[in-house]
Amino acid sequence: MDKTLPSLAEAVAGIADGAVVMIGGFGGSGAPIELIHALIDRFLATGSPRNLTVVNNNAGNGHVGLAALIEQGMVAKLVCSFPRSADPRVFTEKCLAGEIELELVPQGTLAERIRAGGAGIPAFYTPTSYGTDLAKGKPVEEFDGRPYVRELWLKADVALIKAYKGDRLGNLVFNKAARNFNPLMATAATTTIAQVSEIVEPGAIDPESVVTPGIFVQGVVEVANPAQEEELNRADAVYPERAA
Amino acid sequence: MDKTLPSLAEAVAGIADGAVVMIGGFGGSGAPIELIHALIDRFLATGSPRNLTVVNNNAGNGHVGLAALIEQGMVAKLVCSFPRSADPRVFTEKCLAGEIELELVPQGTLAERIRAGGAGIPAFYTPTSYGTDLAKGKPVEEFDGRPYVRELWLKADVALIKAYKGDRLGNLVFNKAARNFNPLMATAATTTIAQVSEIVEPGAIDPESVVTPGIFVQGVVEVANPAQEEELNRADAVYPERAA
Amino acid sequence: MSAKLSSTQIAWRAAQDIQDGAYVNLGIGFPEMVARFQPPGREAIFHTENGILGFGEAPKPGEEDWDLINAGKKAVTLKPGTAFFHHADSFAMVRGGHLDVAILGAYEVAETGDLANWSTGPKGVPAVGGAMDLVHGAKRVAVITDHVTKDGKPKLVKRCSLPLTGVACVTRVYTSLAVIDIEGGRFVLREKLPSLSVDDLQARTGAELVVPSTVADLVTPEL
Amino acid sequence: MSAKLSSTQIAWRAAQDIQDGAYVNLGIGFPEMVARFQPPGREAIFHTENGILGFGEAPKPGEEDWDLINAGKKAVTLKPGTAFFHHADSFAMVRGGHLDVAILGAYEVAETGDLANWSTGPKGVPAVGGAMDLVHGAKRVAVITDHVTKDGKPKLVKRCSLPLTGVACVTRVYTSLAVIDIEGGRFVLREKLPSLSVDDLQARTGAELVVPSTVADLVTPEL
Repeated sequence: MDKTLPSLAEAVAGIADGAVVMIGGFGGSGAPIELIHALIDRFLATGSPRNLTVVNNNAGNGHVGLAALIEQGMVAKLVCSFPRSADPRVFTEKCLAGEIELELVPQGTLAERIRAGGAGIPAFYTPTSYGTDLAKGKPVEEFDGRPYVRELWLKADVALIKAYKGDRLGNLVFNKAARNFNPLMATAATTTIAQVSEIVEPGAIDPESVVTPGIFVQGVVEVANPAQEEELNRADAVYPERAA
Repeated sequence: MDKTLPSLAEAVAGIADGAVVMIGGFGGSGAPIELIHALIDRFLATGSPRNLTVVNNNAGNGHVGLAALIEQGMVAKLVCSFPRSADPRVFTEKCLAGEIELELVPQGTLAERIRAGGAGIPAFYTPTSYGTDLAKGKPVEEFDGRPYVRELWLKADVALIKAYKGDRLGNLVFNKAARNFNPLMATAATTTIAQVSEIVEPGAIDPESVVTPGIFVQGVVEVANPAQEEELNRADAVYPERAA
Repeated sequence: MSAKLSSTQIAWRAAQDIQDGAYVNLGIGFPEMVARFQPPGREAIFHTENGILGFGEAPKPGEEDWDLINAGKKAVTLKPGTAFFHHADSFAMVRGGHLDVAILGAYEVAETGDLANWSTGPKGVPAVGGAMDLVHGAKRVAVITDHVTKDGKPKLVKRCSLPLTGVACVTRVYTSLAVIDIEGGRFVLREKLPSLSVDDLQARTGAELVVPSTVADLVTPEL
Repeated sequence: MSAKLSSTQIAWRAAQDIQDGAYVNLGIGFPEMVARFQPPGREAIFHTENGILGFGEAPKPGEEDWDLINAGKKAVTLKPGTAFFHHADSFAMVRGGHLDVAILGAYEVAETGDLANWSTGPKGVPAVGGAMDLVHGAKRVAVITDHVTKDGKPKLVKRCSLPLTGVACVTRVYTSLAVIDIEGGRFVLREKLPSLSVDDLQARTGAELVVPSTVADLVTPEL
């Protein structure tokens, strides 16, 4: 069994128009910038994929990564908790212009809905958002005398995630707080593609320390020195680079 | 902050009559034998605690550990998935005699109910047990055209768990498949007591590899060479030892 | 007519359908035997619900590590690329549909795909373990079983008489006499022992067999 | 009468109530400042919802690791005994009631304990983050805030006019003028600036203050 993929282009080749795509990361930490940029390259070359529903905690920052994906007009709907950043203009303008739909989900509910999607739990109850605008239209029930809101699972066609090391079986470990949504999204997508800084031999990752077991991963592609969104933004980077 | 406890006796001193006690382990692997035996010692010395509700995957094996706890008559109710073992006679006899109540829960539902208890999720839906005797009386609802059963969270007053290493902040790692229910139970109890083979300094456990973060643990007690249930049973051990 | 596959041979037959790279859970007891017959060149990855993915064979006697066991509480060994995880993550793999195949034993299987394999009735102490999760967990849920009970009664039936493990969950049954798919609430015969007529097989089966124009021979392997 | 605590001083006051060994989540922005004022001899453990327990102070400029950030996306450092975990485990800590204290900012707090701190209305793009989880997550949910808005309007009100973050969730409010508990759906005054009369404080508060026989002086620390 070998889940390694030879290139970023091949890694994103199977994503269809209209797909639901989960993208890992919390702000820039754990964001699979190179996979996102490969998806943009494919779109610029072929016109596909478009009309995507993207699930991410945020809505991009500056003009790279998720913000660049949105800027290209590839995203029809965004499911997120916090569409703000140092420079959220790309999303903000499209959102206010009605060019992109926003489903705002409390962060813990977003995480739990994704976990539920991966764990075969179609619905669960949470105290979060009870009595607020974000609970409107959702069933409410009391347990042990407290009211709870029912939330539904969230699943995806594809998850694009970033890990630190991975083996050819798809076992993954992450780097510090870059873990965040990545392991959850890996469980909730039909196809999970992980970019990793280093592909290692099976057994090189201590089985006690595996965070994402290979069963949740369909493809692994090596990106040896991944870009960090914060550093790209400090350098005013734009993707794709624009002619001067 | 120092969560280390000086003795097993002190570790189990706070468990009250009628308490709900989660006990980690899957069969013998990960079973906190020494904590259970300390609880028996306290009962033999003081008559307390009794009338316990115990949550464990199994129902004990032979005459040590959980089986010994049951044999002493300390357990009024057992919540478990699989009350069978190489030698389940202690539980079987009490169960058939009506001296102990059994709540049988499918193993995955048991794990998820405990996780839900720890995660503040009072109820969730699962496909497991739909259409079977174990779903009787439980609400059923369809999601995406499939029927699911609603299950409730499971919480405890105390969790007695076994880990491999722990630090004074309560961070824990486990040994191989002895992990099983232990990390879940740690999250679902008001007070979690972990016996560990070795207490190490904070920082000695790689923060990437911590399985149970210290927030879920209230006490850590060192048991340097813990007994393994299978080996005790192969030696026909009985707890407490009986006069010849 | 008395020819039939042994348990070992049934396990061998079931193993032939497991693809390279498949994630597989084998129920405790008889189904564990399937792991011994992986066809050469194929590498399945075995999951055990107590928290291991990618374990290997049994250790030599005396070399057991009782913290390294399978769901049947038998000692196993590690292979490179193993991962450990807790019970909730383990059943997320099961319930979330991440396994390719689960292979279970059976008391009865109904033509509806219903399975009874956890309780023989109200006597004794009931025990369910992970069976009710596994029947909803895999993309393909298969059963391996003798075709009839020790008393010669059909185990493949119209409706289960014993307490159910799951509803409409089984998709293929490997028996001592045949390989049968469950499709649209019917038993569809795929393979049978060549020595056995369809009528004889039907006589040992508790619900109607749909017999397609092509029924392959069930191979009796030399093991 | 124009005397009031600065934001820094409010943060200092809130920090005095955090016990040794407490698990604490500080909301992004102003509440993050509370971490700077842990009383000597006390060691609180800080949780950030993006998956760190036990992080330390900000690194020196130029030494940031952008994979090691807090919920406000500011770089932090590690302390011995840190643990990393994913977002579902992180919010299990929050929602499961494992935090001792959460300290949040506010637009409005009602005498009922309702909090509004995520949306100023239908204009612009809404963003909620983890606020709605945190208000249900901790054994004690406290707010730090100026006592009135920039326009001088009360932020402590009878009923919130802005979209709610949570219902009946806040138990204590640290303001620039007072410390107020919420008990039984009432604002109960615990401390106030000595220079301020109860009537003056009431005039700046949008709901009735219950005034017990003992009201302590709110200390103005020199920082």
